[in-house]
Amino acid sequence: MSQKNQISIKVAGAAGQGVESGGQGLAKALRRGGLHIFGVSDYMSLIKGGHNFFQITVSDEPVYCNTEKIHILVSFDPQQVQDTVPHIRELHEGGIFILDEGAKVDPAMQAAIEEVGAICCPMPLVKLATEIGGSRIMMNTVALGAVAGIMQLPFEALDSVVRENFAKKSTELADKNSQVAKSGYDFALQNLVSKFKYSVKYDPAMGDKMLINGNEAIAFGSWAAGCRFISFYPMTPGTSVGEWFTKRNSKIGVVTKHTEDEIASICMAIGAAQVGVRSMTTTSGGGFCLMVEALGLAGMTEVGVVVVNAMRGGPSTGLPTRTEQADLLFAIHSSHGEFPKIVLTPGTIEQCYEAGIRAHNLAEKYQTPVIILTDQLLAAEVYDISPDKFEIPHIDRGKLLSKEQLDKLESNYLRYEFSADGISPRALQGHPKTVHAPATDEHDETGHITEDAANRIKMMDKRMQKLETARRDIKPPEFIGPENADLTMIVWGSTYGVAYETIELFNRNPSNKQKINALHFSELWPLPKDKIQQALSKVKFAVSVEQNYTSQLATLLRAELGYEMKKFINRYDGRPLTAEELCTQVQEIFAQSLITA
Amino acid sequence: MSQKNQISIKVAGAAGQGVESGGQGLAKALRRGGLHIFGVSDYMSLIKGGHNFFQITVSDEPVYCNTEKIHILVSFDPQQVQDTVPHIRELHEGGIFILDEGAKVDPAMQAAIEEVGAICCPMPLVKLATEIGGSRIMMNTVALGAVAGIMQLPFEALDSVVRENFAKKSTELADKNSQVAKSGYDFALQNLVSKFKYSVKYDPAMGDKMLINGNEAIAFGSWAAGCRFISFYPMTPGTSVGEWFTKRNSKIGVVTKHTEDEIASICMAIGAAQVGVRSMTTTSGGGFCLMVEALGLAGMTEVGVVVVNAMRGGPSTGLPTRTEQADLLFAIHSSHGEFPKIVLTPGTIEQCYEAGIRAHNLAEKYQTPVIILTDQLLAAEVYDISPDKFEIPHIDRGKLLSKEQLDKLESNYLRYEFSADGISPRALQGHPKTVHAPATDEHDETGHITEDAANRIKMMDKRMQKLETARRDIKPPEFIGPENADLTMIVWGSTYGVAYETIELFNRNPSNKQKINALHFSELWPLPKDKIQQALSKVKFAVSVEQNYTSQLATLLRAELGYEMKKFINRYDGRPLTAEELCTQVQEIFAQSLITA
Amino acid sequence: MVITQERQTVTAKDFKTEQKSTWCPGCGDFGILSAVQMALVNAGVAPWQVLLVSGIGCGSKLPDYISANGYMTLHGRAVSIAAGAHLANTDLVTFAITGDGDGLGIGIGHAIHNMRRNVDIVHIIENNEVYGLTKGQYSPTSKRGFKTSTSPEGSIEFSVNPLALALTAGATFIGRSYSGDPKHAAGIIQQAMEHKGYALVEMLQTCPTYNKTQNNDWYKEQTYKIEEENPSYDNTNRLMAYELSQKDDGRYPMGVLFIDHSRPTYAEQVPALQQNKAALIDHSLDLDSQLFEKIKASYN
Amino acid sequence: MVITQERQTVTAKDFKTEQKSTWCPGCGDFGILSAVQMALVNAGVAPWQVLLVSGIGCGSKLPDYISANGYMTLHGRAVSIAAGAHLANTDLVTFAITGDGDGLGIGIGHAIHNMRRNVDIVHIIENNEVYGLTKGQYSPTSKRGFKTSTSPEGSIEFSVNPLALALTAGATFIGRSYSGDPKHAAGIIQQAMEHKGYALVEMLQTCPTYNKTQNNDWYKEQTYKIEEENPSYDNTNRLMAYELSQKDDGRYPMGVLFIDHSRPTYAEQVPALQQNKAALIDHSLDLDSQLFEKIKASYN
Ligand SMILES: Cc1ncc(C[n+]2csc(CCOP(=O)(O)OP(=O)(O)O)c2C)c(N)n1
Ligand SMILES: Cc1ncc(C[n+]2csc(CCOP(=O)(O)OP(=O)(O)O)c2C)c(N)n1
Ligand code: SF4
Ligand code: SF4
Ligand SMILES: [Mg+2]
Ligand SMILES: [Mg+2]
Repeated sequence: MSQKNQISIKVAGAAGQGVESGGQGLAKALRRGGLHIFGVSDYMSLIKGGHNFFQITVSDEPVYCNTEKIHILVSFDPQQVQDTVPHIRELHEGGIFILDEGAKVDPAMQAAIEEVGAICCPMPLVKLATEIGGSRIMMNTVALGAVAGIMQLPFEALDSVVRENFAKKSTELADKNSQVAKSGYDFALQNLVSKFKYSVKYDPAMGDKMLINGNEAIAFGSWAAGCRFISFYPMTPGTSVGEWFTKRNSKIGVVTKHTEDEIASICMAIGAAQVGVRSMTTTSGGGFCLMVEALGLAGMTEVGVVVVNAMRGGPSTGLPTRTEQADLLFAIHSSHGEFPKIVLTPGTIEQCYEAGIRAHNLAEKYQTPVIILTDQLLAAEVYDISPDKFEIPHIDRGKLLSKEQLDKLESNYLRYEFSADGISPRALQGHPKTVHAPATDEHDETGHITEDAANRIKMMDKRMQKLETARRDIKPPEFIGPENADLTMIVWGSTYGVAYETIELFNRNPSNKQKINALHFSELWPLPKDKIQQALSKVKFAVSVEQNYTSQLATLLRAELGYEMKKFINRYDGRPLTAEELCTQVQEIFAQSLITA
Repeated sequence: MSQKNQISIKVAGAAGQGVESGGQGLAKALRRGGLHIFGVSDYMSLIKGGHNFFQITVSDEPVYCNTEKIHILVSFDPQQVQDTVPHIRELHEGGIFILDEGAKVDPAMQAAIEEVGAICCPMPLVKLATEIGGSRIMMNTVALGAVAGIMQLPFEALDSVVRENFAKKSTELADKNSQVAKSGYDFALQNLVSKFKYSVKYDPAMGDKMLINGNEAIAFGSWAAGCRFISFYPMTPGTSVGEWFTKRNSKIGVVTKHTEDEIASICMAIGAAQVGVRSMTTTSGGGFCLMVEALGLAGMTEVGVVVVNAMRGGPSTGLPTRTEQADLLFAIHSSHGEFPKIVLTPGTIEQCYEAGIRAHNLAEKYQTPVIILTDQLLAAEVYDISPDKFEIPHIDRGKLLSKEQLDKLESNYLRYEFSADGISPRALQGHPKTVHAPATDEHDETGHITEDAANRIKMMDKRMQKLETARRDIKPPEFIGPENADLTMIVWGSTYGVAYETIELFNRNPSNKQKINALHFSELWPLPKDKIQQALSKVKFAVSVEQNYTSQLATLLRAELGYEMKKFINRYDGRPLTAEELCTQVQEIFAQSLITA
Repeated sequence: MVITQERQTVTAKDFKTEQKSTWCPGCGDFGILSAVQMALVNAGVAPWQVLLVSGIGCGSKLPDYISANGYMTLHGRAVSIAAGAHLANTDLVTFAITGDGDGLGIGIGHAIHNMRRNVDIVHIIENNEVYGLTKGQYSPTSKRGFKTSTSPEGSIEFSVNPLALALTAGATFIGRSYSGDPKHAAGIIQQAMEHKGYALVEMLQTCPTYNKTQNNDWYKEQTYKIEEENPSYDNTNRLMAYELSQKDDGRYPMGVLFIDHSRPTYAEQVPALQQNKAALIDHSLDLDSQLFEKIKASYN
Repeated sequence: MVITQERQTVTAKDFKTEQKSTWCPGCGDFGILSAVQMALVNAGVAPWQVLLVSGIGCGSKLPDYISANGYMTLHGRAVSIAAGAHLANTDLVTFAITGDGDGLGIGIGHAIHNMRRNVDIVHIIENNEVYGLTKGQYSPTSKRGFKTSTSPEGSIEFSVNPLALALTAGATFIGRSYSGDPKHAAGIIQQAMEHKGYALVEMLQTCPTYNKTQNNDWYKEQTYKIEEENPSYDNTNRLMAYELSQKDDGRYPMGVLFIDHSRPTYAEQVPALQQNKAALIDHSLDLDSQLFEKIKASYN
């Protein structure tokens, strides 16, 4: 089995120049042409200017993360092309660098180009845009056309996307952009294709696929699972979960509220959940901090609310638009005192969709807050998945009593009735037989405040018992790659993708005698200890791989299972780990022959 | 070495009846008479009514916690004496129950009295109060006089306290109360002493001692260490730290601010600390939740601020006036992202005073937030300590540059200069040569915002290096009791006292062949791992003893050192652990002969 | 509130509970409790049709002492929680019950923002001008110079003016009454309930324990009914209302200070609730599979 | 502010920095930045004598683009942090610089409470009526109907009225200017600096990226100088000020809307700062050993 055949394309420019939309469009087009694709944008915490890029990796096999080196580099920005020097360095020998003919290539760029043996292809981006499209901003479309040409993508694939994107605005604009795209496409066929020595096989029969990012998938899953209320306060990268709902607002019948702050967001969601509507909020670290007091409210009064914390570089404001996995232990231990919490850590788009569903089912089943931990990378990444991966969910409302059951109710309703599994039958306020008033003070079975010591112990036992009951419900970690391997990367959340590609890269390399795999956690709290022990028992040499400084999952497994990792790999500069760097580090570990095979 | 000779007195009544002040007064008087004493009140979360009590344990040896059984019970409350039934059950055989002659002893009480073989002593509390004092509320003073009489305390000791307490109001009131106290005293000498078979030896030469509670000690230490700014929002049991300052306000030259909420409290304190004033805030769990975002601000911009979190029963509002140790892991992992934090967990009054000092020194030395974790028990308990235990502190401001040094400054000042120990020389804003503007975004050495990856890594390393540097500065745990023992209780914070008394109770009991001790942590983060390992290496059989549900220190030691406890003892009903119950549990552990001696 | 449910014939008995109160003897909260009860009885709203969301404080224990749906939540957050509950179930007559520290100190932001949204709830502020449950610290409404454990030399802050603030923030009903006059209080509360939009009711409250001077006699002196002193007062006139709220003769006008019928409520304007006018809680959870497929297709 | 330090002769150059701005071309924040700079130069306050505390938002990056003491903190908390810094060092001329979401949304409570305390700082609200840094959601000052990613069908909230709110809360100086007129803006800011007490300055700000309609031409249309349109306006008259703030002809009066010299500042009244009038930072840390022993003795 030889290495994956893949081509990597980077579209670079300043914020506000359509790098993101352009990249997304190109991704969609190549996908429709019949390629597997992975794409994600890299942007700075500013609105215009600066230096952003969108990278796409395509292949005839599924792709789950970007490569370090690229084959095609496009600069949207005739002004700041020099910012592209670091990207030029990423070009493969024979890679192509597309820029406007008007952009001047300074010595530094020239040097970089020669150094890597790339091919510099200035072309009339602006000229074609203005002459054919009548507007210089269409140079993006010209460039995309050119890339499509170089990639020998059937033009229809690109055309369909371009037309769709601009049809919303006006058919005229759609036509113009289509023509402009064609002009770039034709230019490339005539002048560039011949120079480009790389290629991938298109599979025209690929059929429908979705390109949807992690946050959209979480929102989609939540809605499908019956979430009808979301209150949130904008915070990158959590905002897009909320915006998925607001965009569709009335169509999908969801009450969406942009509140005055995160405290109001979670409190409104808890209020809505308390009266029986599936509710959620979304935020990032700083906003999550402001929510932890209310998590205790939900825990104590046993209200199921869903909180999405999309992690970014911390601490404090940190690196607002970059990725990190540094909130795990905070999330698990968040809020004062002790109460059950459930923490989900999806790592793939499919898992994000499922996490949306699971979160709302678990929240109602265990009547306690559920936290979905995602991060900037997963929030923004897209890759092709088949639509049938998103199934119509089963909705489980747990021990919720129906109106009919309540009508038949004989005795007084006890909101916090003691029970073996710790879960009390739940009735909503608004029915004549269920009048009750829960308190955040310690309370008795009715919900009334009491300081009685014996009751306190029983209530604590009841609430904490839910954690034990839920433990059996939590998904165990899953192996990526071969079941048996000489080395196992222990990962959680968004690093699923890079772990997958690292395994491919390493195991397919014939010069590597050993095999590696990974153990990925997509649900993390409460830990299903037995099942984890089983999985870990298959691990020969455990290497913790985390996008943080302190190896938080490793700490958690040591704390809860006394499990020791052999090696630790960490990245905390806000940039996603790459398969190449992991491969190198894994090879080093083998080289140091730390592993007694 | 025989068991400790101690007498326990419980003063009971409704909130607002002076149970607290009465108990405190009695404690002071017995102390001045020449006894060692421990006292703490137990109260409900309400302002008037309900059922509160103050318990005192006296001895000719130091005492660090109350006993389960009592020798004298006083009821201040002719109405609700029946609430005292559970306390009657706590009386020793031959113990005395003092109540007003007008109070009717119902069958339940009678039964309880006979059951335990106590002596019921109705006396003219109200009558003497009204006849001699001219006011029924002085019945408290009569009762205190009676107890003093039974205890054969030299009257002067009581008289001095009574006069001091009322002198503030008026000398007339002081005289009246003095007379009233005497009347109760004499009544007891004539009618009660003879019936009371217990006694302790007074040491008239004992000299001056302080009766000061944990929160007062933290505040006192902080002020002594130069804290000049405290902003806080009232929350039991953290409030009294702030009120220590407000009460003395101008006298001690401290700016005190009762803010609109906890977010403002910590933010004001951080603002004050940023410009160079030693600052702190105080709160309890719910308020601490609201502070965690700002902890990240302090961590990221490297501002030393001191936060007192006085723990109470959680989660959420929980048991507002009761004790718990359930915020340890939350405090250590609080706020998103990763940055250095220091967590102190004093267990004695002396350690509280020192924690106040240490916190402010460490905060400035490491330029990072310091959390003092205390709890309701430690906040409210008093026992006699000699004044020279509170020494004039050494103030260490770390790498703070003086005006003189700044005047001489050659190069541009770098607020976040990289350094081996992670600590940058600190200059205050307000000097012509130190103009700078720190950001909570990731920043370079000057403080300016940057997303550069290389700088990010160096800055994270610098900040986290401070944790390693501080690790060497943190106090290792200390053994209570004999160095060598068959069983060691692993404790932290306020359980110092009960651990101490448990060891006394167990080791002094001739029928116990084994010896026990305890290992107490008064500073917990960052863990001084080597020193802890050393200490733990001396431990034969470790029993985790915590005032919480999930054994959080045990979890932490497993997470950080892979250390495993053999047994776990937890109490989470908001009531303090007792030496008697711990002794029993320890004996059971030995009985199950789990320990291969 | 827009009261959607059928009125019931209820009596005080229906709201009685065994739970024994922990309030101090003579506390004004007793008066407020009976006023709330009276208002519900008079409005014909049954225990199961109402939701009393409270914060934390002495007065916030009110829902524990009445047999009615309640939710005793967090200090400062009752308004947000009530707003969420209201949007999720517009059929429940929803109250936010807070203290002065609770509603005007830590919680002032939520109050202001929900006022300008005109969220259709009744917000009762039990204003004893002190922090009761934490044993007597000064509050945002305490008078300048008020001596407490956190202001031993007297408060140096200018106090919040709840009525002026509510007016400025955009509350569409602003009333004031007093714990010592439960009948009047009940009347104001009922009007607040019948009002469509955010209704703020400032309930002057005695705290015999920590605010001794402002006892019932004092309040009898200091309070007056607006309609009695200025019959010509027009409570639909914003500027007039502001002027009245600014009078600093130290006296408290009582009654309906301001009322505005012109603004729609928040719920009325929420797109999802316009599509389907039923309470959100009654919307089906079932998935519209066509829509589901359509959304999926949009990602192709 | 009570400006305690000696005025310096400074020029714009003293405030220049290399740091390159990340604001969009044409952003109103550039105008506000130069206005602040101008005001400092004109007031003779040097970079090391000032402290610019900001929150988080586009406009809150201002301290990064000027060579002066600053502190870029948290979203919504700049006012509290500035207040703490001010009380600890009253010699620094302290600003709180916030956006409209920052200062009037999440941070409104801190603003109100510090206004009524009359904390002696200058609070500049950069009001672009939108959330800029998070890519354009509606803000508390957005007009009803404003379409954004969180209000695709138009905002259904009534917006905050910053001036009326500040007036009601107790700010003792209330000014308004506009990013497109840096000279005027600098004048207002300087007056705010020279004012003793909480000075709120609402800076109308263009956001060409997310609030396109309210561009410079639009503002030139919609704004006017108070003194020009009503020369008889008395900005010491609270009711007059309120009335002006309530005019809803959609136009923005600019200038000093209100000023009150009667109230003492908070710092002036703090007991510890009355005892020792020096800035707290200059109080000695050394222990008064007599007092120390006295306190110990009180526990005997
Ligand atoms: C976040 C938080 N901070 C502080 C407290 C402590 N606390 C409980 S009640 C209260 C204030 C009580 O004053 P008020 O709101 O006026 O109500 P009252 O007791 O006077 O009725 C405070 C500060 C808390 N429960 N939660
Ligand atoms: C606690 C918290 N919540 C949310 C955010 C995300 N955030 C950054 S700036 C901003 C609002 C920006 O709007 P505004 O305050 O008006 O400033 P502008 O960008 O318009 O200048 C938000 C919500 C944050 N940084 N912190
Ligand atoms: S403290 Fe005041 S408000 Fe609280 S119960 Fe007692 S009297 Fe009522
Ligand atoms: S988004 Fe608006 S406010 Fe932010 S920098 Fe751009 S123009 Fe300025
Ligand atoms: Mg109050
Ligand atoms: Mg804005």
